[in-house]
Amino acid sequence: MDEIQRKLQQNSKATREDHLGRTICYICIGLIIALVTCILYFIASKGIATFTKDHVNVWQFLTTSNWEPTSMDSKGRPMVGALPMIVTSFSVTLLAALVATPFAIGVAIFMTEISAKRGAKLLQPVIELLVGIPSVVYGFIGLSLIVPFIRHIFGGTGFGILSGTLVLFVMVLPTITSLTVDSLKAVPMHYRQASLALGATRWQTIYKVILRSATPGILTAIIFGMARAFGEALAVQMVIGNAILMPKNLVSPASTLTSKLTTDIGNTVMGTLPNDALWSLALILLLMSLFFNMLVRFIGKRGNIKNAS
Amino acid sequence: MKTYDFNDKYIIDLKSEMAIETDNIQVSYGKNQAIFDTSLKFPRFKIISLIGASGSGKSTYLRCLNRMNDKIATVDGKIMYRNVDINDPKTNVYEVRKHIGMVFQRPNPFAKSIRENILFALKENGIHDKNELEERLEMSLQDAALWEEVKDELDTSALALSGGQQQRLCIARSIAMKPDVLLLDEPASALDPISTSKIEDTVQLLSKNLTVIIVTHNMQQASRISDYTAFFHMGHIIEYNETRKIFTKPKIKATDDYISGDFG
Amino acid sequence: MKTYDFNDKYIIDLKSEMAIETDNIQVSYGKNQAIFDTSLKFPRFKIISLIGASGSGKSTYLRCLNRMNDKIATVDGKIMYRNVDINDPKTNVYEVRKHIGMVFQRPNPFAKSIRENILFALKENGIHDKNELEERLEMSLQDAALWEEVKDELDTSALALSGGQQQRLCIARSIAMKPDVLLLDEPASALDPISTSKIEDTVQLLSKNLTVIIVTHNMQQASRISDYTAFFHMGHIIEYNETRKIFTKPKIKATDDYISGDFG
Amino acid sequence: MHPKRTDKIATGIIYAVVATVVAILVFLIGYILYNGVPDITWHFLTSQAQSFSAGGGIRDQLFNSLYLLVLTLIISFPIAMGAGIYLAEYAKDNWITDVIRTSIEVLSSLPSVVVGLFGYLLLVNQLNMGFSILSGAIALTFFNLPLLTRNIEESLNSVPDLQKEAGISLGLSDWKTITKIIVPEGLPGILTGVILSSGRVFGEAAALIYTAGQSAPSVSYTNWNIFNANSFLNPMRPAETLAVHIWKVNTEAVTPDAHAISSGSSAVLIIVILIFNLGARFIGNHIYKKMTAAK
Amino acid sequence: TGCSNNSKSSSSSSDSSASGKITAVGSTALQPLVEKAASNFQKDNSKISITVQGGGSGTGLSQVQDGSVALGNSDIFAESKDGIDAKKLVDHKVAVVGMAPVVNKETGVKNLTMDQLKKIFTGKITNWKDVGGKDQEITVVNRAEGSGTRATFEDAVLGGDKAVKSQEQDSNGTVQKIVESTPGAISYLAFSYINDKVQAVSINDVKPTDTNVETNDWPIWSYEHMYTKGEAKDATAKFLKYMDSSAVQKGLVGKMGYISIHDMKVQKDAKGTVSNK
Ligand SMILES: Nc1ncnc2c1ncn2[C@@H]1O[C@H](COP(=O)(O)OP(=O)(O)OP(=O)(O)O)[C@@H](O)[C@H]1O
Ligand SMILES: Nc1ncnc2c1ncn2[C@@H]1O[C@H](COP(=O)(O)OP(=O)(O)OP(=O)(O)O)[C@@H](O)[C@H]1O
Ligand SMILES: [Mg+2]
Ligand SMILES: [Mg+2]
Ligand SMILES: O=P([O-])([O-])[O-]
Repeated sequence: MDEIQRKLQQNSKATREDHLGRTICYICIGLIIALVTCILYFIASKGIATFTKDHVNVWQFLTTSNWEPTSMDSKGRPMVGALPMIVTSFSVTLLAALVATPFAIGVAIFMTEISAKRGAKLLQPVIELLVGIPSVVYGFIGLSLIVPFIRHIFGGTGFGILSGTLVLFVMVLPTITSLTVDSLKAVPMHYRQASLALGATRWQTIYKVILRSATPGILTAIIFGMARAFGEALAVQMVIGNAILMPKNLVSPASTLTSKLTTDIGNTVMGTLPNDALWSLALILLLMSLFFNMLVRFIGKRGNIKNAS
Repeated sequence: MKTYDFNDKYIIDLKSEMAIETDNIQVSYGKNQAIFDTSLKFPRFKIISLIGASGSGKSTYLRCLNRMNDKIATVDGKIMYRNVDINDPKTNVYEVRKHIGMVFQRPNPFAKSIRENILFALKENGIHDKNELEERLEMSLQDAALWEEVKDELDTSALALSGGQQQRLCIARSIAMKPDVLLLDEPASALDPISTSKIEDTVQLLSKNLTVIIVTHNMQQASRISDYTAFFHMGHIIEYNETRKIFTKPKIKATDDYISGDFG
Repeated sequence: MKTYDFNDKYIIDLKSEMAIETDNIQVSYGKNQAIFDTSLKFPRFKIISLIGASGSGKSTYLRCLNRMNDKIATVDGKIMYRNVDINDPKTNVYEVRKHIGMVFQRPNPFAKSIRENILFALKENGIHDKNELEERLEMSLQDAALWEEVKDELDTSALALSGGQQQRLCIARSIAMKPDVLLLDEPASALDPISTSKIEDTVQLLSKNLTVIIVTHNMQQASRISDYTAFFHMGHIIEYNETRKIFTKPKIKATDDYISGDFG
Repeated sequence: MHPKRTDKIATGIIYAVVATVVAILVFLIGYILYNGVPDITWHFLTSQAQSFSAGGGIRDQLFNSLYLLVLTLIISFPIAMGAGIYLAEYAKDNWITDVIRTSIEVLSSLPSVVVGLFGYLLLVNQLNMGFSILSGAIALTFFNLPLLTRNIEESLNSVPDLQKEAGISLGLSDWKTITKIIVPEGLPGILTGVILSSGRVFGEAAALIYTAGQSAPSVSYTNWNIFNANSFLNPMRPAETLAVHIWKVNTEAVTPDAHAISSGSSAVLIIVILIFNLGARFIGNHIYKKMTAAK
Repeated sequence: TGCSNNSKSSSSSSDSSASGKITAVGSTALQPLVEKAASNFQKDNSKISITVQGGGSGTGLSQVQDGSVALGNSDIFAESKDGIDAKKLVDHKVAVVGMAPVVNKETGVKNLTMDQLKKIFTGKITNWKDVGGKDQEITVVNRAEGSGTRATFEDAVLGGDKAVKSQEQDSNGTVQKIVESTPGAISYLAFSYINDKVQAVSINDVKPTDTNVETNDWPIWSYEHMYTKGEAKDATAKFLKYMDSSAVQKGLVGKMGYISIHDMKVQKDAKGTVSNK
């Protein structure tokens, strides 16, 4: 057997390198999965205690609006109704996404279609800086500018869903924008060429060809923006008013899941109902972020099918 | 690389009716000039090939003719189409592109059905009459020699077609707009010989009704299908003549070298 | 499309020393079989062309020969190289690829300097002797007919080269490994005629020291440079013979039709 | 000329939208800098914080933020790199990969309070790491991992497959090809990801309040023994970061010059992020050019 | 384990030789005082390192009960917190803090009767004109449920009734800011957080001053507790002793807006019963 034949049938340095590399990657991915499992387990087990240990009815938890974990109702059951927080969380999230989306799409179109070179160069750092501004700072700017502004215009205290929406609008703008930019960039260059060569105007090209084929990507961007809004705590907490009341309008104090959580967690004792009930709120947040992700996957799959058929 | 004198050029003097002509076109990408002083006339209902080495400026020149270079390059000079200088910034470029269609090197159908690929631009241009649309659909696919192959699956995705079919679809999409001039930039270079020869047939058929200007690397192709051939070298037009003459008796040394493969 | 009987095939019986041979190769992408039962022998120090319509499986077959289809497709059958079945999962694929190099349709130099493009893999394979490296660098660039053009700018980025130069660099990179067999998948299809003819010259030069298997769409190219030609059709090998014979007197109707452009 | 007019109007609207967004940012940054820059003095940057008297600085908080960032990157970057390579190069298209991707996405969209509380529960209490920089860095790793992983995966995917084929066809192992050819080419993209996630680490407060804590015990900047409780490098000490500091001085308005401190700190934060941004870009380009011999 | 309470003390009783690591967690109201005292203390006891954290009274109590920290800071008696077994904990009162209602300056109200105050916080009075102020709606701002400040205030004012549902804030600073800027706002703050940007309100014409607290004429006040699990030992004991020393009680406590326990003329037990000392 000659040298080459032997080498062909033996493992070499390259084989070992590959094994090592693969192992490293598997370990890393394993770590991430372990982390996620761990976080899911911890929060789920804590969050479920309200229902298993303290015997709160899940349905009641989700649909009633009285949150007084320290007192009992007439039947001797603790009163933990998270409905106002759930409603408020959804309201600010949806509204913020609603306001931010047109802006995000506009900016993204500008960056990819209208002024791809200079526009992108100017706006990329703008977006990165918006991401970089800490949420506490957003919160305080909200508290010292937006709340008085809203109070001035609408009366009342100025705290409420509207202020929360405005703060979140700025906070989710970069998320939605940069993901939208990605999805617009992913539309093959030749679609634009083809459309322009047919005599379509730029706007026709953008509206009928580019936005159409980027729709799944844009929806994904919006959902990720909503996930971000849903989970934002400190900034919202500063401007939302933190009153556990069903929101009557956009300018009355209300409370989101996150704001309730941050406000109260330090004042409760681990293992007692008031504390468990807060963990249940955290569990809702967790489930919602799972839900948002499922939604994105679903849209991604649908988008693929649509493009392929 | 051999060097040639760019002044040593030959441009045939044509007398017939012209579809489009360029007058002293200069194109620059930023500071780099890609096309120098190019004046060519393209007779109606003929097929004209543009040949030349890679980077010689064929695509750049071709893309000027329907203003696809807008925003990418600066184009100076006049481009006369129906007595209008379509290189004038005031000219409506969208109209220009409707009359002067273009097909690219790589097939680029939209991710829509075959039908929608053809009808999309028509509808956008305000044609909504069902009959007219159907007619145009069939006519253009017929002309692009694609009708027989796809007539039963007009509503499936265009992306499911083979490369050659996609390219013919792109041609059909262009001719559905009833252009006067069709610009083709190496339309067959990504295709196999069979698809290529189908495209060549299509092009020859089309030239009954419109003028075709085609960029190609394939000398055989140029000599097979075109009436006139223009040879580009480093941004300069070196020779423009009847195809037969270019390939048998080129007047300029550079052309001769290029065609005989003794170039560069 | 005309249909042909896949059993109607002709495969030349070769007696000389073989560089590599395949025995009943079958390739499937998932459920789609792309290559059926293909047995071919490639004689040493010869140039063999693979021709056939788009999608006929030329690339798929070629990529089996140095296991580039691993993880993409399932390949059954034997591929004998130096009496070893290199399609055996136990064979060290990295070694295989050192001996059987490959160059792709689109030039793919690394985003490194010209020098590093050539030397990178050598160094990784444990060659650290300065002189040896320099020697291989020059030798391979010489053999790829690129040395004269780049010798003064070995440390500039390979990406700054023209397409044709990049492709020759990729060939140089492969032959620097001193392979036994070189696989080329349409190495010139993205290039202009001048670059193409340079590549053809290079290939002919190389065949003094190694075996070249080249996929091409260009019939002229196949007939110009190769000693043997194999014609593929829909995943089947239809005819394998001396190039001269294939192009003058094909034994099978399908081959004849394809070569004369009367196919499909 | 109808489509042409629509085109004009649409373009006008887009310009207006972009102008609004830019105006918002300019206003925000302007507001923060205008209010904060006058408060930034050398003394402010180099002295300790005070809780009851005016004139406190942010030395420790600034250092803590940077140190936390470095620790977070040290922990999260290698893991993200491995995971990113896995997803870009090894992952098959099957349900396991789907699960992995979903896990990463879930991690990335977890609310920061939830991560903070989880860190508090697991790291601070269960694992007895206490309020410490390390707890904070691990908690922040949770945010950083998905961002970095996704970014690395994208950067690697954006390197054409041709490059991988080139490497493999030369008999190099997949791993060599990835680490020596694909990763260097994806480097600019990877760096951008690191910058963006660093911005988030810098600004994060909610998750840190419960993990790295909200106190900045005085440390010695001359003690290089990282195991010494007094050392500035000790990862087991609690560490209030700049963002947490802003939050604290504002919520606990016992410091007379709370407003000045928080404006100053906000401005410092933004400026640091800016510097980091530009610096990383510069370095990234430099490295890229060096590696690819581009000019 | 990083920062638990395993304080190792050397056999010597010399002042500077005790060593160890102490972590104090809990009440945000007490945090600044303990932080400051700790840093002064460490100047003389360089071997003891003290870490002070906020987190809230609830956190302080539960962590000291778990044994994960040495000291749990709280504004309220351990007895009054659900889930805490007060018998296991030892109380160290380190200061007293008074709390007062505060209102936005524009309301025009400087004094309220206890009954009016109760009606405002239970939502029965909703306009300032009913208590002699401007015609303006009242905005009640509460501290978070479970906060020590809120518990103390409600004990003294509401007499068991439920507070109206309204805004809740978890920190004194935010409350201060909101009352300052929101027209018609009312809340309550510890004396140490009251400044001239908000109007502190007298109750039944008694002014919210330290002297009135010392005699219980001002009824809204509470102790600041530092709890240990079992008797304090070693470094912890030493630090607690320092907290009780005159350096702290006579200096720091007053300077930071608290009242020294030694100055109190009365005392309060866990049930809220006040008696003379
Ligand atoms: N978008 C662009 N930006 C800058 N320079 C360009 C651009 N497109 C082409 N060029 C340059 O202009 C010159 C002419 O290029 P062009 O693409 O017109 O050549 P070509 O003859 O079509 O070549 P090929 O046969 O390779 O398609 C070249 O030097 C090229 O580098
Ligand atoms: N990666 C892949 N996954 C699935 N199917 C593939 C893949 N690559 C090729 N095929 C299929 O295998 C068949 C043979 O393709 P192959 O690329 O080998 O043809 P070819 O002769 O090289 O064509 P061309 O001349 O266009 O390069 C085709 O039907 C093709 O669709
Ligand atoms: Mg071109
Ligand atoms: Mg192929
Ligand atoms: O001091 P508290 O934060 O518990 O009110």
